[in-house]
Amino acid sequence: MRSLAATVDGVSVCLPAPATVLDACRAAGAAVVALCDHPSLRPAPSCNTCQVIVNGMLIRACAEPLRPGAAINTVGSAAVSARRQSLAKVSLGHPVACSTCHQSGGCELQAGLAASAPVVVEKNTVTRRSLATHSKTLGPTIALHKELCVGCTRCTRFVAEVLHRPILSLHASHGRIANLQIDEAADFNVPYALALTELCPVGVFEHKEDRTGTIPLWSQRSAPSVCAGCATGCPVWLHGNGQGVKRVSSRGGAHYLCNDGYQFFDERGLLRLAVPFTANAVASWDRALAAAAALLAPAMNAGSLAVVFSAQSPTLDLAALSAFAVERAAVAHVYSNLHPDGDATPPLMSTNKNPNAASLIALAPKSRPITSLVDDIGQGKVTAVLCVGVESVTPETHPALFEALGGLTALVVASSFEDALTRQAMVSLPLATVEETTGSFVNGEGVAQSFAPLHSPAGDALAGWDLMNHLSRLLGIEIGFASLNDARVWLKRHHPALCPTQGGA
Amino acid sequence: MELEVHTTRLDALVSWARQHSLDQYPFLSACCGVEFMATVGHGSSRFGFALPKASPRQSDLLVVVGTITERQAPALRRVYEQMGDPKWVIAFGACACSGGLYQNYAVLPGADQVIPVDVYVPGCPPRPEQFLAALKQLRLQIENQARGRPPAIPSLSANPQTLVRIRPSKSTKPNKAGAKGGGK
Amino acid sequence: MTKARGANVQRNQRLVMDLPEAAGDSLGLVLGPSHPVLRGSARIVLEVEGEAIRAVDVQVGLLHRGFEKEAESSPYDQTLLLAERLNYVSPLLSAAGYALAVERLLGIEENIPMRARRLRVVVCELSRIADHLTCVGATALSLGASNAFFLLMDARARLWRLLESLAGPRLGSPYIRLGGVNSDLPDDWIAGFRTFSPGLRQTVWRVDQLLGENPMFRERTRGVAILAKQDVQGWGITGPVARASGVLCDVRKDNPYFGYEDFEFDVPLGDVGDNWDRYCLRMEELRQSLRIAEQAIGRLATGPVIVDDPRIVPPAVELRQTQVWAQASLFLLATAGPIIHPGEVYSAVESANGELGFYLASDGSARPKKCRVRSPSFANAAALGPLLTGHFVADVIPTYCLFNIVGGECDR
Amino acid sequence: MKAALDWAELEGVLRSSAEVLEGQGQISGLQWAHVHRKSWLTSSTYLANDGWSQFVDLSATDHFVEGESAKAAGRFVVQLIVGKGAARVALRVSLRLAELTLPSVAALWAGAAWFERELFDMYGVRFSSHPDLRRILLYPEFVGHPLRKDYEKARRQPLLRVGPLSQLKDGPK
Repeated sequence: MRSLAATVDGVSVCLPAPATVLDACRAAGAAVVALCDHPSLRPAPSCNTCQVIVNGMLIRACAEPLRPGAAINTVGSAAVSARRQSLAKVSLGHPVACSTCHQSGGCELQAGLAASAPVVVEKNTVTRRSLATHSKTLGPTIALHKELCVGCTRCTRFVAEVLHRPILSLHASHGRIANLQIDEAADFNVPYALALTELCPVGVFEHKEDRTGTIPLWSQRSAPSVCAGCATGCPVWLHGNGQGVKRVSSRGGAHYLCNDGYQFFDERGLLRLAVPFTANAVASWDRALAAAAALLAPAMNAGSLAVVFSAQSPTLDLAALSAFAVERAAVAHVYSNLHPDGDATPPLMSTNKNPNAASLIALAPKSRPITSLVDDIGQGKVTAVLCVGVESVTPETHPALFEALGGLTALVVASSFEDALTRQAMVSLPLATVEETTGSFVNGEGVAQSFAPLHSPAGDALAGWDLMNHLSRLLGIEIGFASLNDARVWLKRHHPALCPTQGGA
Repeated sequence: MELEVHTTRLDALVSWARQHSLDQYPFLSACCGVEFMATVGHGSSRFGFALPKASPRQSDLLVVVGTITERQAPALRRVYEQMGDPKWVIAFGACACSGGLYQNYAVLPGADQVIPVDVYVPGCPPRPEQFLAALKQLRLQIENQARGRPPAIPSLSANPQTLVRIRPSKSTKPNKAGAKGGGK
Repeated sequence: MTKARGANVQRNQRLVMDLPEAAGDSLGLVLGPSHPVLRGSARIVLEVEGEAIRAVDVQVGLLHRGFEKEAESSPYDQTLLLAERLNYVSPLLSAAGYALAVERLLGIEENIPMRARRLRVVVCELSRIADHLTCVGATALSLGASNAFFLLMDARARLWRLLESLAGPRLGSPYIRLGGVNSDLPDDWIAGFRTFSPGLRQTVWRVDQLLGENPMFRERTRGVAILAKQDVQGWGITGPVARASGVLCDVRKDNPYFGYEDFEFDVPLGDVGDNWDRYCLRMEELRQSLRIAEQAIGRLATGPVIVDDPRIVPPAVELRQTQVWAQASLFLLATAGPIIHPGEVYSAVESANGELGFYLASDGSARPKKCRVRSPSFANAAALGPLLTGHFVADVIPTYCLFNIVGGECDR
Repeated sequence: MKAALDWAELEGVLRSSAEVLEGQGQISGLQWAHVHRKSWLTSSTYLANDGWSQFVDLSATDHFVEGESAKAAGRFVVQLIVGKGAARVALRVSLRLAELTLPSVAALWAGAAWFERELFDMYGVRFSSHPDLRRILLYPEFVGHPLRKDYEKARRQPLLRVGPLSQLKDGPK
């Protein structure tokens, strides 16, 4: 791949080709706002807010391909005043209502105006316009705030290019493109409709489930993460205030998500398992782990222990389980739980609903489907089962399995949520979720992507590798996963392909 | 010479005596200490509070003035333990009440984490007048204790005397009472 | 209960003693932290033989409030509030030092309106006066001269009344803002100042008569805790203590800020470097500070009192109601705080105790990556221990007072 | 005229002992020079002999990459500021978490002793041949180094609380 070197206000940057001048400006951290440009859409320069000087010429950065050795000037007075004029033009008639607007703090126009202040709107006849109190609704999840529109055309291009349903259009009025027309009969309950909420730079489309609005800006936190909804593994940002995920937004990749992605981290109507239970009574970690070990040890020694891997677990959890069951204890019965295939909607959503199936296959190569556990229990080959991170196995989906599980001498379940499986278990151990731990997933294309915690684990929950380290020690096996670093070292030595290329595991 | 005889209950007499002879020991630690010194100028002795005592053993009112850090906490506790019974504590300033501005690893989130506190004086720092208000509040509590009443804190609205005017406003808007009285 | 008490006793035991090994007839003696002058923020562990001190361990940090950690998680403008509480005897000086550092980081020091600079000089010098009054007053009290103490405290109370009318609160008056000052002077403020300043001169003269002419005071301070000129710089000592030892250093002269170069004032110097010199120097600096403040009042420029820069100052109300950019700036300032481009700065001002430096590093976000305070009190306190060795126990507190170690600033 | 640091001379001094000046520059308020950990004492001695006798400050900044394990990637930049008259110069050195030690400069500037203790207290930087390296602002029972980015701001380590200690929560984690 060819790389392009350029300087932005004296700062040198190097980008892979092809790139635009705007990419170079962004890479250098220059305060250039581009309202109409969006990385996932074809350029349609209309807002002119990204003008910079290249080789003495004033150009629109979003539409100009970057040439090697270009000297870009973003702070020249010509560029600054041109950008100010364009910003003034697009913000003409935009409500002067930042203090009550839902988009405040995440608004690209707001950031641009503040960065290039003062942007004086001379002809502003609307001196004090507030937001409409009653917003229209599009579909079940989108609230529409038409008065915010600045005519950047991102939404119309998105519906045409990605949704292929021209249900939105823009019309010029009074010399300004900001008259958003909506096809009243159109159905907005379609996949990717929620992407409009992230695409719009000024918040014309509001995601009704966005709960960051109630969090003061100064206590908001964000963490880089990965969507665990399907095998595509879209990189996402999680936003919250330390108590759950309040909003999801895309992080690179396609620069938008599918509807399920935006809603993946919503409260799923599940109860969190926050403390260890033994026989449905709250126990301390020490007691619960001792009880689990006491239950599993006889079966392990007798060779009738079964371990269930889950394709929803992060790689390090699977690695710890693999180090215990496959490498050290050589457990004969290894099973895996995979979600069944579901709908796929291009361009992002995949049929494979397991975020980490690739790791599972690499770390537990001889595993069999969880359904075959029924026969093995029935034949008496398996008397004790350890499940880690197994989700969505319910009596409705697996009636035979639940019947069989009743005949076990020991069932130990580590899970993030309380479900039928944990209620059936003799010992249930709380597991931290994706938004609570550091870890990684390997997506359908075999790319390992790491995620970071947004907040600390709920209650006493532990990461899977940590839990397995304690449990295996009590079972007389040292897997050596004492710290995150140790776990990474193990993975790097045994399965380098599963390690994320940069950053941690 | 005429002899006057007053009768009262012993506990009321003791409470009265205690209320009017509180010897204070200020545990000064930070900014509030500088402001606390100014209370001397506001004539606290007219309420029976003499100049600060130099030793906790001779005092029965501990005034915690300023930020108490985790490192100071044992010293504060020790000073409190050295005081003779009965004893009372006033937490002077936001830091002594709750840690104030400093919600971090170093600062105790309020003096009441290590000693019992009777009266809390908010402010960063509080004004000297607020300390006088706190003293009056404490006296009320001592009296209530003696009478077996709960040491309830009366609400400010119910007892306007406890409100302290913070700052005389420059542009005085005529309020209702002022308009009535001022209109000749 | 008994068990818990036992645990406490054990903990307390550890608190009381890290005494030097007591040998022969020497005795361990602990001053503080609950002490009228140490004000809970320092603890001095002495090993004494009779009245003489054999070894000293000055323990600071009892008032460590995590300023730097707080500053790293607060917006730049809110840290101003914490900066005021660094040196709480002269809060406006610390705040001015912090504000100057942020302005230098933004590169807008030259844009600060002249009137704002003059007003800052006035309040900084008044704060310095408050600090010196407290320092000398506390020294006088520690040597038994409570009449001088009350005179000085009375002068300080009058001074605080002046500062109070500027912005509201008595102590920690939030008058300094990023980019200028909070508001212009109240109407009658200058008149108030003009009645205050002769009174202060009179007080300083009277206190000088009471203390300086008092043979006992002289005896108690002369030749005590001599800090040799050649040792000053190595200890990192600056400000009045350094100048009392004859080292010429004053940030106001060396690296002028707020337009200090426009004013005539002398930097007094001592020659011996004992407590007496330190006392005399503070008294002279009181007069010099008053001189600067009077000059600054006389040369107040006209114009705004805060810079017009939407990055740190909210735009005017009329703009906020009619212009989207103004409301956008206001919203981001109020919620996220000022966002400062990546960069670093080391900026120092002459505080009442010496060079108060701020090292700020920004990574382009709304929170500083690092906010380091170079506190003069901390460096001063470091030199105190070796200096006191060999002196009498009774000299510890006056020396501590004259070094003017302010807990908030020393421990941060 | 303010004094200024002679880069070439410092570079020469370092070269004579087979060391290099890793970087140099100027920020508002001071000049800075970045040296290798091994050159810390050489460069400090040069500065002290060159008349930079005014000790000003010793501090550190940690550059932890967010989302990564702090332990693996922790990098500290220690900064010593000294002065000559009105001029200030900073000597910087990068340290990795694994080798968080530096030789003490307290012999060159007596005041550095306490600042080194503070760095030890707040960041865990150890100074070899320091006369008295113990915590200074915090108490000996304190575990960890609070100014590091990976130390949660409100993680308190109480010495004392009312009531049985086991019932208390140590603040938000």
